[in-house]
Amino acid sequence: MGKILMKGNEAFGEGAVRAGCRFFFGYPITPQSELPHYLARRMPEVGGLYLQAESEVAAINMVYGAAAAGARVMTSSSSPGISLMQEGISYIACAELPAVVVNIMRGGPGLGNIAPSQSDYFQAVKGGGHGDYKLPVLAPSTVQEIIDLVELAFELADKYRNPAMVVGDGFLGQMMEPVELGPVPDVQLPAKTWATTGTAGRNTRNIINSLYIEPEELEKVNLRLQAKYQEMEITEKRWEEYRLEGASLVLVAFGMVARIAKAVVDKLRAEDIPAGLIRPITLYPFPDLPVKSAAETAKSFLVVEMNAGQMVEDVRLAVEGLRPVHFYGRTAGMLTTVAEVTAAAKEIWEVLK
Amino acid sequence: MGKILMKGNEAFGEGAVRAGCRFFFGYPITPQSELPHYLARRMPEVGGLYLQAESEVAAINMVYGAAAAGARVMTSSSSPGISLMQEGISYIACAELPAVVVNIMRGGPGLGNIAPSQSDYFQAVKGGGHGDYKLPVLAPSTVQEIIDLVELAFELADKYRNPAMVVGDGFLGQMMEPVELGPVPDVQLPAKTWATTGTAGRNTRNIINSLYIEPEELEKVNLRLQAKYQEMEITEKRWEEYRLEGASLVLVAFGMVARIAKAVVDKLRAEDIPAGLIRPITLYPFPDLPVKSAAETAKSFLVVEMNAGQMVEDVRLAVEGLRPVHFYGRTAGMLTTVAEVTAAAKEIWEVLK
Amino acid sequence: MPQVFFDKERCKGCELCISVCPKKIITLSQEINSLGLHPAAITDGSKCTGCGFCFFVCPDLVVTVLREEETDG
Amino acid sequence: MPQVFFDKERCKGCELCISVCPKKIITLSQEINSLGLHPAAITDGSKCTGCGFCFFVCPDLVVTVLREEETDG
Amino acid sequence: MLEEVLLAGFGGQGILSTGMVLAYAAMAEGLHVAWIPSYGPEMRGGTANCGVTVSDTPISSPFVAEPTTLIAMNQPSLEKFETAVVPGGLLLYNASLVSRGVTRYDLRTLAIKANEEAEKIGNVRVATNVMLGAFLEITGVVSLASAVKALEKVLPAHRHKLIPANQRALEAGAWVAREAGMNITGRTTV
Amino acid sequence: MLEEVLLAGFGGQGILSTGMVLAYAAMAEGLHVAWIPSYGPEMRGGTANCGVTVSDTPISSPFVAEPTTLIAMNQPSLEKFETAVVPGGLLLYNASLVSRGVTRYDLRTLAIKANEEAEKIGNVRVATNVMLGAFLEITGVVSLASAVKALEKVLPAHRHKLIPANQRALEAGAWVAREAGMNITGRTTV
Amino acid sequence: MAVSLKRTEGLTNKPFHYCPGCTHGIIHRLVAETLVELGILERTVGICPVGCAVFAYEYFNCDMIQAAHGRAPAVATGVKRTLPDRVVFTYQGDGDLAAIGTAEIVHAASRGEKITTIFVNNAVYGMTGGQMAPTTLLGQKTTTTPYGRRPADAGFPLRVAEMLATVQGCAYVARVAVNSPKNILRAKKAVRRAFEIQLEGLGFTLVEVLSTCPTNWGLSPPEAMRWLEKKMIPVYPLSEFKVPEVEKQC
Amino acid sequence: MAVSLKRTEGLTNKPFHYCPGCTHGIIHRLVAETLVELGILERTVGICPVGCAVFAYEYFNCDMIQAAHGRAPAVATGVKRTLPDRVVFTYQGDGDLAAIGTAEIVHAASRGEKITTIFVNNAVYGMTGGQMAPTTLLGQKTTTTPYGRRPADAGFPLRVAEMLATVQGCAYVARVAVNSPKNILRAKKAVRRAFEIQLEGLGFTLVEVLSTCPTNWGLSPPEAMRWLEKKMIPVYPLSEFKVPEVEKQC
Ligand SMILES: Cc1ncc(C[n+]2csc(CCOP(=O)(O)OP(=O)(O)O)c2C)c(N)n1
Ligand SMILES: Cc1ncc(C[n+]2csc(CCOP(=O)(O)OP(=O)(O)O)c2C)c(N)n1
Ligand code: SF4
Ligand code: SF4
Ligand code: SF4
Ligand code: SF4
Ligand code: SF4
Ligand code: SF4
Ligand SMILES: [Mg+2]
Ligand SMILES: [Mg+2]
Repeated sequence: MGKILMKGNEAFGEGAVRAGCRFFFGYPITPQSELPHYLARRMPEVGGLYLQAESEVAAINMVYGAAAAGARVMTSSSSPGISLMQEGISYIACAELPAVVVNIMRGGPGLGNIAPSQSDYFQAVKGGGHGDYKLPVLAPSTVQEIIDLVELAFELADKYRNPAMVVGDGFLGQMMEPVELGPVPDVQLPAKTWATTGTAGRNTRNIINSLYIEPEELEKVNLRLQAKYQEMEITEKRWEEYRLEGASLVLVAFGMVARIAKAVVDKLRAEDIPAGLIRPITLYPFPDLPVKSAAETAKSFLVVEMNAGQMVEDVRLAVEGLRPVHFYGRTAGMLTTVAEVTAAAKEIWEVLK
Repeated sequence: MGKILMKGNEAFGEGAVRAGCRFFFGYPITPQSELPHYLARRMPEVGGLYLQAESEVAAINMVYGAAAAGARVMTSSSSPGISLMQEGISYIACAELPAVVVNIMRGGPGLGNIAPSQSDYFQAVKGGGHGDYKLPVLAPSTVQEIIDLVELAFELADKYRNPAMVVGDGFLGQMMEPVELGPVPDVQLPAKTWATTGTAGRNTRNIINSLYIEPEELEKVNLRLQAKYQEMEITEKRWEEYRLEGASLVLVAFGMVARIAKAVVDKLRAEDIPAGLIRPITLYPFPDLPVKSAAETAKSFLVVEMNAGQMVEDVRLAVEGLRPVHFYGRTAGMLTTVAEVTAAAKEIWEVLK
Repeated sequence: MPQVFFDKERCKGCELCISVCPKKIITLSQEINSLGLHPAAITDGSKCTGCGFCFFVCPDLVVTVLREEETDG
Repeated sequence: MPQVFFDKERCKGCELCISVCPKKIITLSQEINSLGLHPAAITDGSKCTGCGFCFFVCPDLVVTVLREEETDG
Repeated sequence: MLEEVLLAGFGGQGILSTGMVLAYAAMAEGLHVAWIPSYGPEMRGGTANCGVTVSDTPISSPFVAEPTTLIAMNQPSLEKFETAVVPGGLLLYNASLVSRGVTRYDLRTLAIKANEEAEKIGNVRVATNVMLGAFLEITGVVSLASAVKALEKVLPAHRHKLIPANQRALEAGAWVAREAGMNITGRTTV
Repeated sequence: MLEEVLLAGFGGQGILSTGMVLAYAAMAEGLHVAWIPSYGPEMRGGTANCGVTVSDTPISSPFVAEPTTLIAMNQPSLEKFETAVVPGGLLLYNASLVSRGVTRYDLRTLAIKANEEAEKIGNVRVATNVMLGAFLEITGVVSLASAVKALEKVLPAHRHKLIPANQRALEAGAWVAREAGMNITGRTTV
Repeated sequence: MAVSLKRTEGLTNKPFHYCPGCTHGIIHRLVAETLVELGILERTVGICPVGCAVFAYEYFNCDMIQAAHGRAPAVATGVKRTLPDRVVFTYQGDGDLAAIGTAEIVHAASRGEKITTIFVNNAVYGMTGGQMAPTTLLGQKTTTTPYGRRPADAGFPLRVAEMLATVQGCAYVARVAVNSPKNILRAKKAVRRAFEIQLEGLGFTLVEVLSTCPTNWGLSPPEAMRWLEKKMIPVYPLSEFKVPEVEKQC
Repeated sequence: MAVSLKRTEGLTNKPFHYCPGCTHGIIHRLVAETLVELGILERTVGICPVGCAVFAYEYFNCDMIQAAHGRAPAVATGVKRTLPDRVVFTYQGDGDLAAIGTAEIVHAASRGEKITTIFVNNAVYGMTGGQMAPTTLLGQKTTTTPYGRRPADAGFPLRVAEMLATVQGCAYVARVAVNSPKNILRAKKAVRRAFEIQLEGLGFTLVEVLSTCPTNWGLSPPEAMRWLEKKMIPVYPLSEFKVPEVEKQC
């Protein structure tokens, strides 16, 4: 097919189709609407289902049902809608069902606005819902990467029998970039012997459940979940390093902001300031390894986010006081521009050098 | 009235009544049911309203409405129900309304069980809902302290025009202890000139809102919110120190677990192991000061929680790598007993000494 | 002749069967089952009409009734 | 005689008033208002019956109608 | 003084309210006290137990993980908690519903046919108070009179007519303990 | 080569799709490209603008905060974005809807009565493509032919009948730019 | 005597942000005029939804609260219970009320909350770009029913007034339309009746108003009015579905 | 020929955890027998609620899913859309379905989801300790209406069957009771009819079953049966409120 120009939101949809996802349940919300619009048209073309739920609460529980029945299934929303899904996500995590949730974050809190934002980082990685659970959280920064990471999200979800999340911001959803699309692959989904599909042909009943009334039982479940998360922390950390060689000032940024940060690094390097960038691709598990090893040689960190400072805590936890960790952020959809971030970086550099 | 024996859950209710709260909206859930039962009987006695909502989502939005109309208002629930309130809490924070939310945490994730737990720490302090907002989060550890902290929660809510949360676990809710209750005070609520009560007698319209479609506007709101949070971080950190003098091994624990930790400290001290305890009373703002100053003299920290390790991150952020921070926790309602924690502490001590 | 059996270990002694038996031939026995409850029992099986009322109302699957099918069933 | 006024700066040129005027005396003017739209205007005010239809359907509070009350109002 | 009492049995035996009687009585006598139930699944029935801590200094942990006294009202409770009692602690069990008996011989143990005692009084539901009476007689943690007064607080007004029966239960338990001798070190059945 | 073009105007002027025409054409010529709209409030109407980045190396930031070229389709857009253009950058504005003119004299500026040009072609909605034609003529970022081909991609099938009009708009813009001379350094009105 | 039809002081001077010909504006006027005519404007608190009417707090000339999507009836409950002598209304779209807010509206009705709900049914999600609403007609094309609404995938139009009329706490439920001067006058009467019944304390009141969305229907405003009449009214008949018992008897 | 009334293989051997005399057990039996009689047990997926029936996955002898409180119809939708040839049912209490789950049940009905809902109305929240449900009768004392349910605070009983019968996607809605052998037999017929209509693919089906909660009503099981008959049925009349069009005609 060659390259085509695609909107980020549509790429989330096409990525799902290419990952073999044939079931989508969602509820409209800006700035992710092109995603359901795309799938409402696209799913019937591939024999799949687009179903508009009566709410985000219903949508996430439809996802729970479809996942229980063995489907590769996705939902998507934006910040307030994702807040409404927290109980359901916690259930899916405890019942150990694979599913993918997309959050195209917008300005908050409250109704806020529809401008791009990254202010649901904590919600995504620390567990916005109740209980000790974690989701692999992936943060693409280009339209092409959306396609790739949506596919990865489905794989991780199946591998760990755990919901996975892909996050973007309104800009990533709205922008268009070329993507390389081959023919739609014929995805062979892994067999799901645990799915509730009716007992026919089986001599056991399958049960999907998150109730364990005896603490001893529920603790076992929690230990199993924690073991999974530890396994993820060993196996699944992903990040991109950009011009880190000899970097004294290390920027850390994810998603669209990482692209701004790259431009900043280029600008700084052009002025002979040895800057580099670590771009977490998985927000959970957080790639602390490159941060820790950068902390050994770099002099200072600058975390850039479109929020009031969230991932910066994970960076601080990784740096463990070894180096100063600075933060630059704008909230509410105000863009952190190349010029602003460059200025912030230079200020730090002035003190450092 | 002298001392009476009271259930923790009832103390939450009586504390609210004594704080001048006359409006309660809630939805039943174990293990906090005695709270609504108590208020269903008690509110009519003091001319107040107990209203059972159709869901937790409705309850938190009724709270939003009552707070907008100027009421001192409370809701309560337990973990899954609190997850459902996340959108509403984010709205209340953005609209800057005072209200109190009680979470009697139970074993999670999912439906989990009804056993006591502390596994909603992250949700409470990092923001389970979308956007950059914070709640003062108070964690009583005795029934008497419930009464006091519920009152404080209402004061903080009004002072900052911000929702406040009081958290406990199932045991705190179910246990009985003596409380000292004077006559019900005649609370004078602060005037709320911003409340939407009808324009009569005013020449401006009052509007309660969390929509700021222009990023510039919403950023202003966010900056105002962040300034409030900074003010809270300066003014509102509260904690208890127990036998910290000369403590080489510092335990950190909150709520009911802190009582176990106290017994552990006593046991260790009795065996000449210099242990002490920091008990955060405010979980947000987290009392990093005592942790930081303890980090200068203590050799090691042991954080004890009834979860898989949540507050430990805030302790680590405060300790900044200066000392090892250990964690001992049980999940799913499994009690961290005095014996277990003592054993864990001794193991650490063996290495330290 | 119809026959009726009670699985006493499942019985919770709720007395619903007693309240509907048209022949009043069910009582709670003095015995105690493993649930610590007095289970239902038949006093005079020969009076049983096989109407099945006890079966229908029993919430705990205690009762079995064997009977002949009605002629025009 | 009834009088009708259009606040042209509020008019969005939706033509709803035009579609209901029984006298067909409303059109969009050639003029452009500050919204960049052609506002509605009256062609022949003398024909206006003061029926108020234009007022009722206008979603943007553009229209004012002055009229005598009916005798048995 | 620190007494950590675990009362265990099944729902309907009045475990929780007997624990409260102890707690109220101790509070009335100026002691520190905490009462904590193990609350069960979101449904009726099943087991019931509660821990009561009584102390002359403030109570840190209110959890009764290693009781100084276990009052076991039936077989499963005895089996479940017997091993948790501190060495040298006190074990009172309801011999009416315990068939197999105890396995620990380092405890001061008293078996009381509490159901029978209660049925003598005319109400099997006061059995747990029989046990409490014995406990008070043996330990003297609070006076029997305080416990009797506490009944008023624990029983709702419309149940105050049951106070005499409960009082008799307390007294019967105390009598049994007295009869069995105060320094019980082995197994004794009355 | 790095061109960062900001197209700005109001909804209905075809700002977004003209930006897409540029993006598609550049992609077809093998260049790196990113198209990003400023998306407005959750409702109809209002302003519309989009940034198109075209580069021969991978694009890091796709945001056009400091455009190398501004195409301003009305007065408010000109006022809002004029100051953002990089020094020495290119400014094309729609003189049909701009009355006050420009305030920066360090830009290469071309004023085009795009609405009039478009009305000549018979469709005022092609005005923004007039501007694009001029832009392409001046900068040569991509060929006019590529832009014409891109129309097929951007316009939905049922609007392909509008391709000729849009093509004429592109050509008209190019002609205007040619007529105005390629190296425009001051203000020129055609 | 000279009377005039003119802008009501129940509305601020702020021009509506609605699309040209969108009948949200007409409905705003009817509500605002009623508040003024009943002399209750300054003791009214209005709740606006998430939907195209989200900015209604800028238009209604009284105290206003912006509620989370679908939760206006819960917010209104909080207000009315706190201030029982105030007049409280919610203004909600069909996505807001009939989809995400179904539980809240049913239970506000069932509790007999003494509030008035103005329910704007335009058969589509206006604000978010024309997606299917629960009220979308069969066959109707929207951005999420690109092939037309098909019952097999997307179910049937939900008749809210009929449904709520079965709920005991409901004192008044009517469906009106704003597609013609005549219907607009009738709509006004229903709105007024609803507020009067609120003032009488008889229970929950709701007026469902069939409204247009020319933008997302892809029609000119006058065409949209005709579409409403020809397509919507047959599916959503205009009627009073519930009136207080006393009135029924006379 | 000897026939017998005996335990159905539609249920496992696990004894129910329900209180003595709780009619949840009867309703379980009716559903399980129906699944066996229709020969669909091994292609059925059941969804249990949060409520006393939360453990129903231990009893129904088929694949089972435990759903979040109130969300069983959404979960069922996910299952049925994924596996359209399977039989899907939800089993829900009145807190679960008629309070927190109102939106989900209304919209499963409105979409005409081809599932069967068994709605157990016992006028109370059983599991959590006897709080008021939307279906609690006026005057009824519960742990959250200690002075009896008063409409002014707590609203009116919600009649779910009547309400859902107005919803187009609904193919079958009936209310039955399990307070006597006769009513139990009728209830069985309704349950069977509902599953048959699901198999025919005609739309959403729901059977509301009036059930007892002796524990929280504070009555002995036989008293509870009488209370159901005397107090509940007058408020919740037994009837078929909706049957498929075809049947109506003949
Ligand atoms: C929780 C949540 N979900 C979704 C949205 C997005 N959203 C905004 S308005 C709207 C629907 C508007 O439709 P309707 O209620 O019919 O009002 P209209 O615009 O048609 O008047 C939606 C889904 C949101 N803001 N919050
Ligand atoms: C989100 C959430 N809210 C509340 C609860 C607590 N809860 C458990 S069961 C139940 C109600 C049960 O009542 P009903 O549905 O009538 O079932 P019954 O027990 O009467 O059969 C509630 C409120 C919960 N588990 N999850
Ligand atoms: S079958 Fe009928 S007659 Fe026989 S025991 Fe049962 S209820 Fe009585
Ligand atoms: S109805 Fe069943 S459980 Fe109840 S007493 Fe009779 S046999 Fe026992
Ligand atoms: S009042 Fe009637 S006749 Fe006069 S302009 Fe308006 S619609 Fe036409
Ligand atoms: S109805 Fe109003 S807005 Fe529309 S054209 Fe007429 S005057 Fe203008
Ligand atoms: S989108 Fe539709 S409902 Fe919204 S303002 Fe425009 S026409 Fe009205
Ligand atoms: S609490 Fe009520 S509904 Fe629940 S099992 Fe007991 S009797 Fe049945
Ligand atoms: Mg709408
Ligand atoms: Mg119930």
